[in-house]
Amino acid sequence: MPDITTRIGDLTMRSPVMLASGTVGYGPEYEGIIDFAVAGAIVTKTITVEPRVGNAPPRLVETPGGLLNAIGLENVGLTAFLAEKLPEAARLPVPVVASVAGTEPAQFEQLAAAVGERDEVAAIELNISCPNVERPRNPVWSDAVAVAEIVSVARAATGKTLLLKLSPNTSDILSVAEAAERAGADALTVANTLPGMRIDVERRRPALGNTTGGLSGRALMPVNLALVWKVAGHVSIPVVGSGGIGDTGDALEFLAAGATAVQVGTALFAEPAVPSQIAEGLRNYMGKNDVASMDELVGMAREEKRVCAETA
Amino acid sequence: MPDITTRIGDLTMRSPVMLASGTVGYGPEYEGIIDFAVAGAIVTKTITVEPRVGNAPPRLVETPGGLLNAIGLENVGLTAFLAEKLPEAARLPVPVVASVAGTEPAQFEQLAAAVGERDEVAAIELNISCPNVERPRNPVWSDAVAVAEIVSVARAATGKTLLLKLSPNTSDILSVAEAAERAGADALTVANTLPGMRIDVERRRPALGNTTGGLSGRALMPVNLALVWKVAGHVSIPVVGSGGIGDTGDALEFLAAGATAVQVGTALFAEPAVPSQIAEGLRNYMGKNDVASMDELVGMAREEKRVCAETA
Amino acid sequence: MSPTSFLFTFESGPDLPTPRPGQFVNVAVADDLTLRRPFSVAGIPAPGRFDLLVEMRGKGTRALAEKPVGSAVDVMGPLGNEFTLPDAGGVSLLVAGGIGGAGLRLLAQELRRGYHRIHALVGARSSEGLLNHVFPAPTGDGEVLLEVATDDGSTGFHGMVTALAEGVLDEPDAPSRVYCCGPPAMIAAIADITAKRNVPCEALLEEMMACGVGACRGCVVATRSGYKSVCSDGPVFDTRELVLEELVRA
Amino acid sequence: MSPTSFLFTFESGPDLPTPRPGQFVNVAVADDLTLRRPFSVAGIPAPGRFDLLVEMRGKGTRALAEKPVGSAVDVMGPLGNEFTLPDAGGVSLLVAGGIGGAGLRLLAQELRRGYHRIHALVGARSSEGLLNHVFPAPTGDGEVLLEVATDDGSTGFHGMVTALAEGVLDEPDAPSRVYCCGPPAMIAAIADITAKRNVPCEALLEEMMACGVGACRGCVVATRSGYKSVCSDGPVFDTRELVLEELVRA
Ligand SMILES: Cc1cc2nc3c(=O)[nH]c(=O)nc-3n(C[C@H](O)[C@H](O)[C@H](O)COP(=O)(O)OP(=O)(O)OC[C@H]3O[C@@H](n4cnc5c(N)ncnc54)[C@H](O)[C@@H]3O)c2cc1C
Ligand SMILES: Cc1cc2nc3c(=O)[nH]c(=O)nc-3n(C[C@H](O)[C@H](O)[C@H](O)COP(=O)(O)OP(=O)(O)OC[C@H]3O[C@@H](n4cnc5c(N)ncnc54)[C@H](O)[C@@H]3O)c2cc1C
Ligand SMILES: Cc1cc2nc3c(=O)[nH]c(=O)nc-3n(C[C@H](O)[C@H](O)[C@H](O)COP(=O)(O)O)c2cc1C
Ligand SMILES: Cc1cc2nc3c(=O)[nH]c(=O)nc-3n(C[C@H](O)[C@H](O)[C@H](O)COP(=O)(O)O)c2cc1C
Ligand code: FES
Ligand code: FES
Repeated sequence: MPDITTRIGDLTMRSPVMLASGTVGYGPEYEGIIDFAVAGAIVTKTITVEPRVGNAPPRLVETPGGLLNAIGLENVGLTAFLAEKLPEAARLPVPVVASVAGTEPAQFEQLAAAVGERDEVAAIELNISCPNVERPRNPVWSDAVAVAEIVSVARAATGKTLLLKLSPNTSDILSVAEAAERAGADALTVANTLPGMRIDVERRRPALGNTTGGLSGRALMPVNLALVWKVAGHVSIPVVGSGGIGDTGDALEFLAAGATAVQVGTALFAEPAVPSQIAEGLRNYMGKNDVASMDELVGMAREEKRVCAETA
Repeated sequence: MPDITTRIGDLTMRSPVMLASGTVGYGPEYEGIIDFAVAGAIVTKTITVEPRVGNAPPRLVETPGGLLNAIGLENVGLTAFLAEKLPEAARLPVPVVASVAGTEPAQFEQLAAAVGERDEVAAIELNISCPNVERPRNPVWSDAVAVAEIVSVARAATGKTLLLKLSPNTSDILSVAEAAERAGADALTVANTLPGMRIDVERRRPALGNTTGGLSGRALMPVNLALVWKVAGHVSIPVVGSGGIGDTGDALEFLAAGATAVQVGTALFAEPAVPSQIAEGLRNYMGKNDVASMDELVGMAREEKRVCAETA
Repeated sequence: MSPTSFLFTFESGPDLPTPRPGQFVNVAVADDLTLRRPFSVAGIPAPGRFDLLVEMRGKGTRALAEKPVGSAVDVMGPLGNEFTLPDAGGVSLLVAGGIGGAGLRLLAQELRRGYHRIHALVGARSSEGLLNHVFPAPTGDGEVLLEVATDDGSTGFHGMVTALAEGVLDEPDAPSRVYCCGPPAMIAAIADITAKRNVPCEALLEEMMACGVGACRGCVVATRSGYKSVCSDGPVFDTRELVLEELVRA
Repeated sequence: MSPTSFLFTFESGPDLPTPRPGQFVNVAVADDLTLRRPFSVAGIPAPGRFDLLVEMRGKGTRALAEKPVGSAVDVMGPLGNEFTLPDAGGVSLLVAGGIGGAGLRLLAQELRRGYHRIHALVGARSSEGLLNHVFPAPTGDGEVLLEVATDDGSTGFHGMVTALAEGVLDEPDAPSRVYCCGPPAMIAAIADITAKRNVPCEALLEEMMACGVGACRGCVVATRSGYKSVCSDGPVFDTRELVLEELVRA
């Protein structure tokens, strides 16, 4: 059976299929529903230093092929995360990646240090790209200097594997990616949701309590795939694809574009079996197409790789 | 019957439903299929100074809820446009907005002057936001100074109503919008397509000949709607909504967000009757909901307007 | 059931635990929709089966209505908490607005199974929307009472079902507890009416849902102890816990 | 027609002009797909009716196959140019690869209506994919000839249909014109074979389409006079006009 073990820094995963932050809570909410044992890792809901109550409802509205959410990083805060949620998540048969967000670099430092100390944490994802909170938001997420500072202080605070989650809402993702790599990020998650909105025409007001939300789901897929393609061609650290991945075909597109792993989020809501289906589907694909390893699969649609394969 | 006449500068339209550039060619291709008489205006395929052959095929690939195109501004060039295409378009019972794109400001000036001279042209749309050509592309479309220069020279070259078509692929659309307004744009079209891609896993390469394309269709709708909401709250010139508009409900959302008119593009491919359906649908909506005028409709979901309505 | 609502019966097979009154299922209604759609379990006609009573509102409910009889439908559940059943005697007042009857139907059946006295008030805009016939039929002995109200007066009481409720609660031998389901404004009014009279009241709330299991925090309502998720903390809430202004505003 | 292809017959009503061989219709196959799907008109069983012969490839063709008999389907067309029918005698060679038979079926019928001699070569990967039975049955008198080839040799000639074509064109009394439809590599090979022998050849090409009427420039192929649109300049092209390397590469 083809081996789909995937490594990102010190994070070793049974499969390249991770569960995206914010869509699986802290994990136990989906116990007995998602088969955690086939997933590469669970990325827990982004936590902040203080608990956050989140945005006023409605927080969700469907869009064609997608979903807008404006949760606003509702979370239990660092203390309760460390005391309650993390030990619970750690009981699940899957590595835990802790997602954190601060309003300024010092908070990222504090969060990285605090969660990085814990054995239950296999890696840390720095979330600078939630469109539903005031900070850090654009212009931070499109500012290479600001991003580099966040990564640097987090890097200094912990030896754990550090992922940085970028925003698709920037005109120049490459300079941000490059700055993050230089500042010490071990991997880049490409990418978070794109700002969007819907209007409730009957009630003559925005459909979401927060006016705008973040677009996720299949509608977003081609946008984030293009960003993965771009970023993976530019940095030498691993890229993790996120955005509308719903089946094996989608996952293959992201991996072929150069992503080392993928994250599944919105698709879980309709079908919690998607991670198992993709893990199984990847193995089948590799078997049928004589793809010997994940190394061969990752980036297989890129010119560099194709040329290598043809001249090999 | 409610009056849905719409004005943008000197452009007077029977309805706020325009036909988006690039999706209806120069017009005659759709004769007998689209009912031009109900549309507000047709925006002809973007022309450039020299003819362009466009990108290598494949140029189209579907995405969930959307479409990627990488036509690459294939067009007949200024001379043939003026000599052949424009007179043909002018035979249709609908005002013609000529879309133009240059590789640098001087070309925009030349194009605006040349098409602006022609009586058949009711208005001009400056396209700075096609993701499928080398220039002008990002960083130009997210650079307020560069955009202002393009608008200024075009403004100086013609007295015709000038629309500027913005890109959704920018982290700071407001400064671009503001600069365009100050430089003399009469209206802003918000917005063009978003860069995206798909991969042909079987053939292990990008699905499009040009690698990436522009995402259009319903998948894009919430993203561009959020931009219309933002821009319409920031500038005082009219905003024209574009992006995934496929039915009356979508059009109402854009108008309620503050767009003075909307453009229908991709939806025409599946249903050429969409412009008639929307024009009819808007009249019905206004009749049923006692909306007396387009003035009342436009921006009806905005706080400013709601407060006015409630205190009136 | 009405021109715009349908009763579906599902074979769930032995794997699905028996749903309790107030619980819901999250249904994958169509491939091209991002989210499942939540529906209250509106009856258990036989072991291993359950009813849904669905009003056509948009794409998802239309897709469900168009499915041929016998289709396999992917259902998650039963999910959520349940109504608190009375442990003593007295009358239970059930107040249903519009499709809200769906959320109270299994409760009514369960209360009758326990020989509790019930008084159902069923409201709708006009007679076509009335779902009174989904409730147990009134009995001559006063064990089951049923009244209807329509906004347009086309059947029953001419006015809001909340006005009926107020009347019933002011009668001697008034109900000792209230259960309600319907539009937010109705729930807020019933919450207010019952709070003033100090009658315990539970409401079944509706919100857009993504995960359905408490993970995404997408389906929250404002309560006195902060935002609670309708899918996992609810959908049944003690109305005294709810922040009514926010309920109506959202 | 084969395990993965279906023949549909549509009632078009009197409004649709009678399609000519080579023309196609653009079909709205499913609400959740952005684009229509183009299919060659594969037969005219009676006035006001037409056939499509569709191979299941992806979402759209699957949606079409799942439509209940009698469904109303929104169709634009007939669109595109047509095959040039022979004005003189001689044999017409039809070369169909896989579902390419769909694009040549109406042509074959039309040629027979004009009493032209035809020789059809039908290829597929293996016997299940063969669409030879959609062509006029071979006649004993040599007016209609039909040969099949499969890549795996499961039926007929073991090898490519292009090899068969080469043989036929080298025989005495060789066909005086060729029509082909199938995968790009097959078309390129036939183009090459016919060019070398100076036999006129037309190919029906397939490309993703958006507008279907020449407006969007989405469906282009490279020709010696630049990119041409398959929907309005084609779908039938003189193979000498095509830039074969680009055809195969795209
Ligand atoms: C716990 C719970 C129990 C429910 N029980 C029933 C029931 O028994 N019978 C029934 O007919 N309906 C019930 N609903 C409501 C039902 O979920 C919605 O009507 C359905 O999701 C609408 O889907 P749609 O695709 O048809 O509408 P859409 O096209 O998605 O939307 C149409 C309209 O319905 C509103 N809407 C959409 N989803 C919801 C939702 N989840 N809750 C409230 N409003 C929504 C939208 O805001 C919009 O105005 C319940 C909802 C919840 C949360
Ligand atoms: C002029 C013309 C005539 C055609 N005639 C027939 C016919 O008679 N019978 C028939 O079965 N098919 C015909 N096709 C091809 C048919 O249009 C495609 O098979 C169909 O669009 C696939 O739709 P889908 O949603 O099932 O596939 P998708 O899910 O969209 O794609 C599945 C695969 O099919 C390819 N594909 C998609 N659309 C096209 C297209 N328009 N042309 C070529 N490949 C495509 C994609 O690249 C992809 O690899 C014709 C195409 C053209 C342009
Ligand atoms: C309801 C919801 C909540 C989310 N919360 C977070 C979050 O807390 N932190 C984060 O980094 N991303 C969050 N995301 C973004 C997802 O992790 C993911 O990057 C994005 O949704 C795109 O992927 P998808 O289309 O597979 O969902 C959230 C997404 C959704 C839908
Ligand atoms: C095939 C195609 C070609 C296009 N060509 C142009 C163009 O030449 N100039 C331009 O300004 N926009 C062009 N666009 C963008 C559309 O005008 C429109 O702004 C965009 O597609 C979003 O709207 P829609 O979702 O309604 O199509 C094109 C879009 C498509 C799909
Ligand atoms: S729907 Fe996710 S928390 Fe309720
Ligand atoms: S499909 Fe639009 S030009 Fe052919």
